[in-house]
Amino acid sequence: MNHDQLLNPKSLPHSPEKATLEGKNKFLGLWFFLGGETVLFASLFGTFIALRNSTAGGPSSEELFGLELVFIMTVLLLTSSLTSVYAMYHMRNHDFKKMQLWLGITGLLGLSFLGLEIYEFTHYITEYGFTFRSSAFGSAFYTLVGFHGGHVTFGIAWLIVIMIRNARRGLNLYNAPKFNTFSLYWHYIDVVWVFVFTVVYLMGKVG
Amino acid sequence: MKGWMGKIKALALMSFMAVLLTGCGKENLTALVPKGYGAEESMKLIILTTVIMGGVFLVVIVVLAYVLIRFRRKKGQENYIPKQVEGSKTLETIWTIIPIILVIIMAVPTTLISFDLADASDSKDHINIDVTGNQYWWHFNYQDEDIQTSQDLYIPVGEKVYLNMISSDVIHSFWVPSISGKMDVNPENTNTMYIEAYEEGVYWGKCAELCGPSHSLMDFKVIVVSKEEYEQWVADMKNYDPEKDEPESAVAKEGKDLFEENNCMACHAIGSSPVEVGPNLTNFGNRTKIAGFKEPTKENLVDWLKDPEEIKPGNLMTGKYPQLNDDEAEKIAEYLMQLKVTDVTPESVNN
Amino acid sequence: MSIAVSESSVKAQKRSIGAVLWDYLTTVDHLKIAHLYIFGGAFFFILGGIEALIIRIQLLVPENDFVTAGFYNEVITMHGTTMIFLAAMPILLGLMNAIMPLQIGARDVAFPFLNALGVWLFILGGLLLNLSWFFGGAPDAGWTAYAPLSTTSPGHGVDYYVMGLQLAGAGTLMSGINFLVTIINMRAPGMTYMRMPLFTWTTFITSILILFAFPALTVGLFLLQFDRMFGAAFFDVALGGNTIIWQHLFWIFGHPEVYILILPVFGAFSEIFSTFSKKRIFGYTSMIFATMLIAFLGFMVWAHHMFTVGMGPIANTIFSVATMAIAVPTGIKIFNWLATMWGGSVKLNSAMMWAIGFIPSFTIGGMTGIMVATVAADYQYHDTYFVIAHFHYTIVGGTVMGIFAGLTYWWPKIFGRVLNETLGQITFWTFFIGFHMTFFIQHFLGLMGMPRRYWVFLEDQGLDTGNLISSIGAFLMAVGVIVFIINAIYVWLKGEKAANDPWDGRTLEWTTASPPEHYNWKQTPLIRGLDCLWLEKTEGNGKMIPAHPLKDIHMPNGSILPFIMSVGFFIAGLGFIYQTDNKLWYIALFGGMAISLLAMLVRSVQDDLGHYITKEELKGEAE
Amino acid sequence: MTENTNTNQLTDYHKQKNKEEMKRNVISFALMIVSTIIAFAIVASGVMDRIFAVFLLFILATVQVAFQFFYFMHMKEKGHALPAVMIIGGTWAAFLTVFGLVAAVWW
Repeated sequence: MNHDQLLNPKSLPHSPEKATLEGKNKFLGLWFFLGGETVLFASLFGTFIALRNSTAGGPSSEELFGLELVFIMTVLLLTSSLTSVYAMYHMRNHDFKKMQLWLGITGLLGLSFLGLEIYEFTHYITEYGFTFRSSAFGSAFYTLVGFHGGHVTFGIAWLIVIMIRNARRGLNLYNAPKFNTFSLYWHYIDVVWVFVFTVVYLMGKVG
Repeated sequence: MKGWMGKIKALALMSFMAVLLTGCGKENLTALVPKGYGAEESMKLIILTTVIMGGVFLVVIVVLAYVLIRFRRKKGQENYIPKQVEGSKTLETIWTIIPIILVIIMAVPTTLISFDLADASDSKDHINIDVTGNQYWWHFNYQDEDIQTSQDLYIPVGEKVYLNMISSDVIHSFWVPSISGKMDVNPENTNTMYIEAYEEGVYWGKCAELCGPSHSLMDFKVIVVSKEEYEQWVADMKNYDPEKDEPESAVAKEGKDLFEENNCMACHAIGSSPVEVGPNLTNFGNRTKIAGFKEPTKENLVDWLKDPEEIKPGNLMTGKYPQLNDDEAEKIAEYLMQLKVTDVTPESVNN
Repeated sequence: MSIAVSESSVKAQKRSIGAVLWDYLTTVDHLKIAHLYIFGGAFFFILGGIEALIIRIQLLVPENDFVTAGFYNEVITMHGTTMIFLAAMPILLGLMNAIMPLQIGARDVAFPFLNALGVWLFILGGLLLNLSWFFGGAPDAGWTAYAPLSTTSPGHGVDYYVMGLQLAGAGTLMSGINFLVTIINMRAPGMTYMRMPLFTWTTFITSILILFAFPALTVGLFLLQFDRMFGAAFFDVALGGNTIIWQHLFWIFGHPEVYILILPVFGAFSEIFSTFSKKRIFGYTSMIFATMLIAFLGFMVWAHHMFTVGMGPIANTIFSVATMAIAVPTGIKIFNWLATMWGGSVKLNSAMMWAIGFIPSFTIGGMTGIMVATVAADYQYHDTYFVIAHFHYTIVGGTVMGIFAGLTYWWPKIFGRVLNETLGQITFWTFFIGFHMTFFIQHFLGLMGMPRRYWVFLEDQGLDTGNLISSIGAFLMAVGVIVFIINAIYVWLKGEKAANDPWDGRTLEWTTASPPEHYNWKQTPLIRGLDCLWLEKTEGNGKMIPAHPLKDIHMPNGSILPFIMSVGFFIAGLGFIYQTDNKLWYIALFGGMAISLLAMLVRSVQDDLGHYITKEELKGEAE
Repeated sequence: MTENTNTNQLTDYHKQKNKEEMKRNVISFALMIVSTIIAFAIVASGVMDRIFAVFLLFILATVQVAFQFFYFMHMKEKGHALPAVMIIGGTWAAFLTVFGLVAAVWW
């Protein structure tokens, strides 16, 4: 198969994201990366759990966290996971325009999640004087949640790049794996968030 | 278990003798000549594992030597093609099962001894001493007696002594090889261990966790005395009143004045004082070493006072007081060297 | 064939230095990347060796003042860090990169671009770490960098440690994923998992270890970085921090790390024993099973480095017994190797000598490993020269000897020359004797009361003779290494071209040219069994059967972007280190990041479809 | 290197399958939202005993994550054996890590 077939296939196979060796490699490589990320986040979660009561006289999680905001953030991120599933659904049906549309929605949901998270952080800093340097708990909280936020930020940047780049090219065998890896990554961010809201916020409230 | 333990003990004794003859380090420092409970328990395991592992090693070496002699490619055999053996279930099972058995043999006493050494249930009935690790010296606070010492830890022979250890800065590790294994001295939690010495004597202790430039100079002593001597030492230390103690010689008196003028008291206490910034100097004249490792001579003390950085790099005393000239240092040294509170001294222990 | 090879090498020799340099800067070829790993690793190995000699000179006599206390701590820290992260691991990654694709019949690795990025991150990370020598002092908190000594260490030494390892570690993680995907997706037709050579198997399992171990180090380094550079309080006890977290994170990474170092050489030794005994490996399946078991157990024993921390007897004994269990699969391996030689036709050349020397050396290392795993006995061993002796017996007696063995064995495949046998034997004997002289006596020094990381030992403590012997041994080892370097240069200048299969090999890599063309094979071979080349030699005509007719070969394009990205991160690293002194350094921080991100953007926007080597070109080069 | 190993064209059969799949995904999304609501409700109401609440929260989180992996990320489908092995391996390493760090503050 030559380049022309990759970029301008006369007809796409039904799973364009895994039709080429590159596609398969990317698919597997990303899954393995996520396996490694699991340990990365576990280390952060472990550190957080070990230090969650080390407030050194500063504000504790029970005083700080409000559930409403976190709930809205959770719903936003969960929904964005569903919309990226829709995007992949349309990719498998070779409907590029609809895929782009749903990816766009995913990005917007991600952005609003990020906006709320930034609001949350500034709120803690201005209202409670609770910063990264306040206590070991503060360091652990901002590091864990911030690492997740960083992953969201990177995901959004990635999404924007592949959307703009491929806007005029349409779907082909060269870029289908890229969309697919993005969507897997995005789901994984959601998985991490499930544990963030459980361990940090809900358990923080329960005590 | 008793049966083979007895054999092990006999073996241990034999290997002891062998090691002693060939020289196994300095007595009262080396872990190979245990003189305390912890060290002895560790030694049992050391001998057990060495014997088992030595056996395994012997098997490997014998097989390897046989293979090399018997199956070495000789001239004229260049084209010989050996039989391509895939493996052997029986053999592979054998060398899976035997190691498992060996591991179990070692795991059982390991578990028993480590639980035994960590058992602190009777700490209330024994002497408790707070140990604080500092860069680069040790502080000992006798909980019930209101006595503090630095660098020299006096304990009675044949008695369990509990050490509650915490660090004031970085992680250190408390190790008196001849008496007991080591335990880390962490800044955030108190670690407890007990030591028990079998023989009177002055034992060498070391810091075993990298703690900065002078890590290798953070030595201390455990001075094991008879019970009567210990009681006398405690009494002498308790009854000492620094207010009433005036140096006899004129030089020492001047030294005392200089000691006060230079504000040494800001860090160093003479007499009981639970607050520690620098080492407690109450019984300084009887210290086994200066700065933990220098012979206790006046010259060494003068050198130390004039430039501690030269002797113990990175120590916290450097720069905390005005530069002393020879004369001043001599006088302070004279004063400090005569601070002898008790007749129970490291020298008296050895007699 | 041979004519074609020499022609192309004549062409290669005629190229200017600039062209060669550009070629290596932009290469994505697995063999050239292997060259970079090996040369980079060798450079740092020499550096680490010099540091080792400084240590041994300082400890030649009691109360020596060859170096100052502060400098000594920098030297021991850098010796450990350099040897583990910048010498042993990169050389192993180099061997894997060179050999693993050849053993499975792949033309390259799955992600050639990432492969190049990995090697440049390692090289620039290593350089960043060593820059500290010239700018205010190297890290001095030990290679384990225990907090709070590391968080309170003055100057920028530990900052360099953090940033340097962060870069090199990221590169290693990429290689791990890369090798995994390569082995899974790119095996030649017929190369089933149970036909893969053991070196490929150990590469596979090592990569899994890398994948799961390195993230813990990444997080640990981030925490250290945040504490040191941005005022976080993870290890600040006054603000509720806990220093034991660092120890856990470090050893959750650190213990698998020692298996990352040893498993690949287990694979290499398996190949060597098999080839030079002219026998297939004894118990192939149990070797794989044992490797997996070692890797699995390796994750559950990290706390045996922390027996004296005060975790309590329950945790201590669990970790103690789990550690002892590792002796079982390791024992299986040792005896399988012995059984492989048993009944074989054992040829004692220098590659095989390393393998044979490895068996007693590593067995001692394993024995002492069991001894230090015995928790109450470890209260005596811990942090003494006994432990130093133990892990040098495993890392030098295992990994370094394995590296020498693997390099000697695969040198013809990687560099196209066979190493000189006489010089090889001299290297082996000087190194082997020097090694045992240096480290055997240290077991006793440790028990006689010499803790590790001691700048001086005092007079009259019974430690003089042992230390003297140890220091003399270190110099013998240095002689061995120098002879090896002379050997490498000598054969490069004077040596003859190596044949495709100089050792009468058994596995696929010996069917290609030495060194192979960048596409490795004109036609992908068809694999018919374990030890596929041996199979064709004994049951076929000695050549691999092609899996398909001659057709165009698709190869990836070279790119300068990996290098630019790494440079960007390097600059950002400097920015991180110095922004605590002067806010202007934020320019470097953000500038460097911008360079890297821009390079990433370019990479993701451009269509990089690779190029084709046409049938006609291949025919032109053929026969 | 690049080879089209999958010549299957998109057919109505595949379209139908995709549609069914999507339906299942929507259902699993609904279940995820429900379990999220339950989790928040448990905490907001504060009626439950602490230990029990934490236990339940973890069950709910695990269920949600399972939905993400198996449905959204297609881990239930064929050809996902290796990803599954890696994620399980990662989870095991992750469990050990968290366990170690949590134990660090318990002694």
